[in-house]
Amino acid sequence: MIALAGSLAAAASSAAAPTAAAPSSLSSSLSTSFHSSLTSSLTSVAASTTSTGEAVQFWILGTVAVLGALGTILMKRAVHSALCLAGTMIVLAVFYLANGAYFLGVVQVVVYTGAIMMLFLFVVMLVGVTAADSLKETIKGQRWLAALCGVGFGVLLIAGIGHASLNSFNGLGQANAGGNVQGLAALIFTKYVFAFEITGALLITAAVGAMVLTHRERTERLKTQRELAQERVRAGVQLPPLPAPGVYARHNAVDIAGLLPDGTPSELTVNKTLKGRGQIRDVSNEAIADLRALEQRSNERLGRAGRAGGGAGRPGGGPAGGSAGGSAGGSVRDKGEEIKR
Amino acid sequence: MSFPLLTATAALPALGAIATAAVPAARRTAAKWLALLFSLGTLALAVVALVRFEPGGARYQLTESHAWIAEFGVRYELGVDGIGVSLLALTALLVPFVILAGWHDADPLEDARPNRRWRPTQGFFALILAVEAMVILSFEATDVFLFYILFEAMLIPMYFLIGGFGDRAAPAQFAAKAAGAGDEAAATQRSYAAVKFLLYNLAGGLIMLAAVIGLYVVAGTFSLTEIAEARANGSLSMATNTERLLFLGFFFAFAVKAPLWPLHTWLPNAMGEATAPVAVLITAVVDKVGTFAMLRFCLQLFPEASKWATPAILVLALISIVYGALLAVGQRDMKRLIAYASISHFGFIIMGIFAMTSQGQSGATLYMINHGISTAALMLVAGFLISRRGSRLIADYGGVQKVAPVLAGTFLIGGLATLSLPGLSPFVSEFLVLVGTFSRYPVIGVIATLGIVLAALYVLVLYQRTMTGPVKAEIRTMPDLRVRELVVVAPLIALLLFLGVYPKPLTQIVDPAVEHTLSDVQKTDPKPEVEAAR
Amino acid sequence: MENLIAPLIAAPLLGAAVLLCGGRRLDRAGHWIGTVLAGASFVIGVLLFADLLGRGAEDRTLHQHLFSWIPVGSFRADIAFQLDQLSMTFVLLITGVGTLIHIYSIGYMEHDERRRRFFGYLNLFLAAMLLLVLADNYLLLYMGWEGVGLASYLLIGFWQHKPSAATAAKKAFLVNRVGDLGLSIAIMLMFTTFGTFAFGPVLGAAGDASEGKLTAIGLMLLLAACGKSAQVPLQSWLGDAMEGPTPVSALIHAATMVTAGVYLITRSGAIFNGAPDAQLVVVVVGAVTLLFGAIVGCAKDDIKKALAGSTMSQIGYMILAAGLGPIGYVFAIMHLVTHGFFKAGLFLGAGSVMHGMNDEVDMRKYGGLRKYMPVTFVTFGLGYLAIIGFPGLSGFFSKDKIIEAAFAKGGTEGWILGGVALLGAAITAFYMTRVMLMTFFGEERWRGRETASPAEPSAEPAAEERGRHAEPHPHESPKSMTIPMVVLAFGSVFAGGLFSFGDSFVRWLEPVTGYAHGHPPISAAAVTTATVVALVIGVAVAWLMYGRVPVPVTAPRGSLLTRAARRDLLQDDFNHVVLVRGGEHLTRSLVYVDHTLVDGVVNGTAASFGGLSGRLRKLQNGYARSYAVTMFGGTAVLIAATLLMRAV
Amino acid sequence: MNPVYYLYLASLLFTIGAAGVLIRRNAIVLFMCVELMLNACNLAFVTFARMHGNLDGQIIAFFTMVVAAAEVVVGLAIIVSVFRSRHSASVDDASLMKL
Repeated sequence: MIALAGSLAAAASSAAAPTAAAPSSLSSSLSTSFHSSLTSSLTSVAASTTSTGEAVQFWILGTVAVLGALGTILMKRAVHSALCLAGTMIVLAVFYLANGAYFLGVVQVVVYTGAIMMLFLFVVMLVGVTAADSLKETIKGQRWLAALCGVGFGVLLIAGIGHASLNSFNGLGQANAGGNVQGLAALIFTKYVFAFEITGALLITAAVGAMVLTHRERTERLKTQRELAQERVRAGVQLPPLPAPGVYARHNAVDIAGLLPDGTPSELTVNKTLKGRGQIRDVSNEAIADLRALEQRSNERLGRAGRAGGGAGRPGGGPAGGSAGGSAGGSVRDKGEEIKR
Repeated sequence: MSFPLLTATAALPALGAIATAAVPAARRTAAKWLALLFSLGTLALAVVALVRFEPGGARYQLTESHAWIAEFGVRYELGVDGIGVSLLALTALLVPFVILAGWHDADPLEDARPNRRWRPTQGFFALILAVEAMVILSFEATDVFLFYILFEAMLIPMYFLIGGFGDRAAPAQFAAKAAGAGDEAAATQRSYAAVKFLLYNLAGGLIMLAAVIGLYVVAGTFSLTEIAEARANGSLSMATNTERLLFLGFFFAFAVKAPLWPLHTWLPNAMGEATAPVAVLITAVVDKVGTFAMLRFCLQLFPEASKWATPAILVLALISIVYGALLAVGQRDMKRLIAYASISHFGFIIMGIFAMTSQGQSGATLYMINHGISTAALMLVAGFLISRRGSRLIADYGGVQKVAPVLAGTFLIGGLATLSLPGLSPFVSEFLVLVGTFSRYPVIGVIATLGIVLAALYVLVLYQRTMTGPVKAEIRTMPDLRVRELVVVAPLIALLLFLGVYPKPLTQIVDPAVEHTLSDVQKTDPKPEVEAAR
Repeated sequence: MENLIAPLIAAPLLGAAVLLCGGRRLDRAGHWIGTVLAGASFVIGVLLFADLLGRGAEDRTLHQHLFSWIPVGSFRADIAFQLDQLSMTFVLLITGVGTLIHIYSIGYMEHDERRRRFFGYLNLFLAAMLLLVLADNYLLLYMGWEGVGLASYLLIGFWQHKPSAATAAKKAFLVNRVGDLGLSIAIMLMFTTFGTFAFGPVLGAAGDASEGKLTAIGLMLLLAACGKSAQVPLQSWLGDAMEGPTPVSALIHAATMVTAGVYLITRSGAIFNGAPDAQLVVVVVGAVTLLFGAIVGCAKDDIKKALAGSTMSQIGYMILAAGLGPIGYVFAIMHLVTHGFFKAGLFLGAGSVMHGMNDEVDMRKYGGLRKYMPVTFVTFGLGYLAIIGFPGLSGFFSKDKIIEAAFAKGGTEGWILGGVALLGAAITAFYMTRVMLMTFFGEERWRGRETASPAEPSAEPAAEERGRHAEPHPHESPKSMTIPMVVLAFGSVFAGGLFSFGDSFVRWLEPVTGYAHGHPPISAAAVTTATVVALVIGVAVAWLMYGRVPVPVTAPRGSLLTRAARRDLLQDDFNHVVLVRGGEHLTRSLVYVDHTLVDGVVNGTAASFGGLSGRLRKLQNGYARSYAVTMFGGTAVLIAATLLMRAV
Repeated sequence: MNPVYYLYLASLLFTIGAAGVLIRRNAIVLFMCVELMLNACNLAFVTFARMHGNLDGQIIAFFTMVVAAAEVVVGLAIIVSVFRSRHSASVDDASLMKL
């Protein structure tokens, strides 16, 4: 519902925008460097009225920001959400710049989009990048209540802003006269010095806190190599190295299971991950087919007609051996089919 | 500036509480002595206050006044009139006995694991002193807000005293039941009683808080003296309904504390489950704050509403008297019996207050004091008895006077005081209350007199069942009163006798205060018929 | 001399204090301390009496004001004493008989290990009783009034290990409390009517008060008197009170305390004089009790209970006389005094018999004892003759006057009252003769019998040491017991004559109580003759029933009236069914109501809050998002509210 | 264009963020939504700064960023440790707050 309302609003605003829209250097500043946009908008942003260029920029980027926000909350995978959010944040950085907060704009890009979002992505990776959330709601009535509250809240907020008399605009011309960074610095180190100090302390505390929270105390002695080895033997799992993949010398790719003497592929020879992904190729049937073709050709050459399905790879084998080979070949095929299924 | 005597009377026990609580775990006995010392010091200060108080002087004496929460006009204002100072003295008097009587009540059990942090004894005595400090200060407070805070705050130590310390299991040879499951059930009962006490009183206090705020809105100050003065000279008038609502808000809290029927049911539980000294603290000291506050706050602040509510309150008081006495007759647990007797007596006190005659109110004030002493005597002796056998059930006793004549004798005197035998001090007050009520409301006075007969019934039945008859096998080796116990009981009995024959020192102090109160409500004693005819 | 009044009370009070607080150290000397202090009190009384005699008739009132007791507003009660002729009479009776009974008790209680305490209680009683009669206001009188009640309670229940004694003591105190209710209401009424309750102002101003108020006061005083003096309907305790040691029965439940009601009514004569309706009720109560006690006395086999019935009946005479107004007050007091002598003598005699009979109280197990205890026989016999009104002895003079005064009431009432009094005299003669015959004459029914069988528990626990189940060996009592009996016998014989000699008693009391000579419709001589005839009839019938034929050891079933009389005319059963059972049911149901209803409402409130919280608790589902919704909604509401406020 | 539109945008973003907090279960996404809300606030602050012609609003926004950084650090640490013990990043799994 919210998403609907949001997109509707965005659509409406973008529909209304074209009257004022005109391509300008500002819109291109998005793709070019921040610096150029910064210098070009210095005068216009500081004024109490906004330029047409800013309006165009607002409507276009605003739409992007809203879509990014919606993406953040609607994407199934956390990593997608993070990327959408990063987009919104960059848009916001541009808006900061447009509003004369040059320092904040840069900080937004460097710190937020650069550092914090990376942190998010890092944690997402840690938790499992491929895991997709189910968007099915489990708490009864939660979604309805959320929608109701969200719409109500948004409407009220917008109504409140619309209701407020916000017509006087002073602009930042005067405040930014000595440079935005200098102006902020003057305030931070005078009026807000205590708050600044305290946020410093807060950051330190947060850093320490994060370390404490994620640190795992070792509760037992580190095991020696010998102990590990003994454990392994006791557990009775595969002691020697695992068999290599590949079938004789015909295939040596890691995605092909080696064949056991009876022609069945061995699970041990392939990587679990590949198996989980379903990327293992089974070549046992192919090999048997090749053998059969080879045998047939040699039979034809030697004039031994009427003998189909001879013992593959067993030159000099008798008819009994040949039939045995054929039946063995059939069983291998079955096995192969089984594996494929 | 003169020495702040009143503050000192409250500060000393408060200091004592802190000091006692700070005593290390191993030095239990030192904590006891420290608590006793502090309570005796408080008593000495109270006596000084009593001496320095001039009966004929200003209404409030020994006053102190300091700004406290200036934003709301809350002041730390103290002062005592005759009623306040005598109740102060009562409190200061009773607490040393309570401490002495509870000397071993909070000793850690022998089989308990030694633990350096665990200090029940220190806690017990510190809590008692804390209660004393708050009660004393509430008798002195002339600022409504200050009083309210104390009125509520004293619930906290009382809660822990009731919930944390119960009757001890008796020595094995006297034990009525095997320990174990019984202990656990007792603990459950006790915490139920404590919670009930707390919630009941908090509910009352909450309503009072609303009324206190309302009073501030109406009067613009919390100072009792200022409001009373403004009411008297007419510069502060309240709408009738406002006054009535405020009055009810105050009265409800006091009626819970007092306790008045039908708000009484917490008292039997609390007194039954608490140890005898704590029960004495409840009924003889803490509950007096309720009746005292009716006299000081309800009547002074809301004279018209008080008069308006008088008939209803008198009827409730009358029900309390008869109902409490009848229920006392029907009890099987001696502590609960005493509790119901107390309910009956509180009915008398409230009746005396609202009879609006000088006899009634003087009688009520004396009643508070005498009831404190007599109940203390009876309850403490009952406690000694219970500590010997480990049972509160009347049926578990019989023939005690044969094995422990001194105990039985003191018990009888306590009982006789409870039934208001002439010659013992409760008679004086009870008769004054009855006369005071009778002279204005004859029918109510006559019915209330029934309480005399019922009191005799429950006291004598209790005495007969526990003390007389063949000696039960379980108590054949029960020891008589020990020296410490005798030291507790003997002065109380002496006081009962003395005040029964010569209550004049007390009436002299109380009388002027009562006259003031009566003039607040603009009531005069009815004239006798013959004099009126002349 | 007035300064001697306080010591009069103080002496026994001191004795009580010393003996009760003194502990076991005083066990050996305790009884002597008690007796000496009682004697001292008597000596002071005699001194004061001598002083009074030395004064003019109108000047014989002494006052002593000690201190102000309860001064509250207009309510003034003082510790102050008033000694006039009426009080003096009582003082002499109380201290005199009291001292004798102290002496008697030395021997009687010799084997009791708690004798010291017994004497303490006796002294306490003396002090309280003296306070009662010497008080100068009703409130102080009330203090004495309850004080004697307490002493009586302690003494009846002296053998507390016996459940019956403890119950009897409790019953006595409770019934007395009902009476005390009357006294306290009377005092309150006096306060609201007169503004005071001191004797002087109240009695002086009695005429100014309305008759309604006076009647109310009078009736309340009568209720008090009924309680203390065991008059119908509050008489039930007296019979049970015989559970106490016999000296107690003699002193408290015969000679002094039970007559306090008569004192109260006589003292308040001015009030009753102004309230004829109250007086009528008084005489009715007196007359009814007179017959009631006499009938009960006829049926009892327990010697002490028979005497108790007699006491009740005799006090009925006194109350009757006191209710007659000025024509009767003096005779009420005179009968009181003479009764004090002979009834105390009779009780002491009974005690002596029991002492010699291993504490057997059942007269059917006596018989022919005159040979074995001659002194007891003679003194008891003189007392017997006095009580039945044998011409020339004390009882004759006082009872005759009362009967005369009853006739003098005039009209139908006078005839009825006189008739009742005469009938009472006849019955008195009957039951006393019965007692006499069953105890001292006839076969020796105690031969070969165990005494104090378990069915009839021994009154005196000391019996255990004296051989409980052996056949009794009747013997005369020690000197300390017989001497008081002899002295009292002298009193029973001569007191009446002394008092009547030249109307000395009338003139002595007249200034206090007032006196009007009654004019009976028939001549005084005729009344006397009728009295004597009634006496003879009563004695004759008794002899026919108990003297001529042997007395069966086990009581025959008897007529309906006999059986009822044995059960105190069913009054106890009534009390039991209506008051005790009813009260039990009431308290039990009230306990239930308190638990379920009153406390139920409280706990129900708590439970409903608990239930509500249980519902609300479900909102606490633990899901952070759910809480967040609530928070978010709350914020929305807040914004809405802010906007609304701005809009308004 | 009136700069008030920035405020509208800010409130829209804030509401979207809040709705996200309410409907998503993944703690990481939830945190992102919180970040979104904080950013919306920052936009409003910056706009206010421009309206009032002083830099105080920017300072607040700056502080908000710092606090947000701190919060993210701690929050993510918590998520990681919860994930370690429960093998889930769903906030609904941590529902021990109920009675």
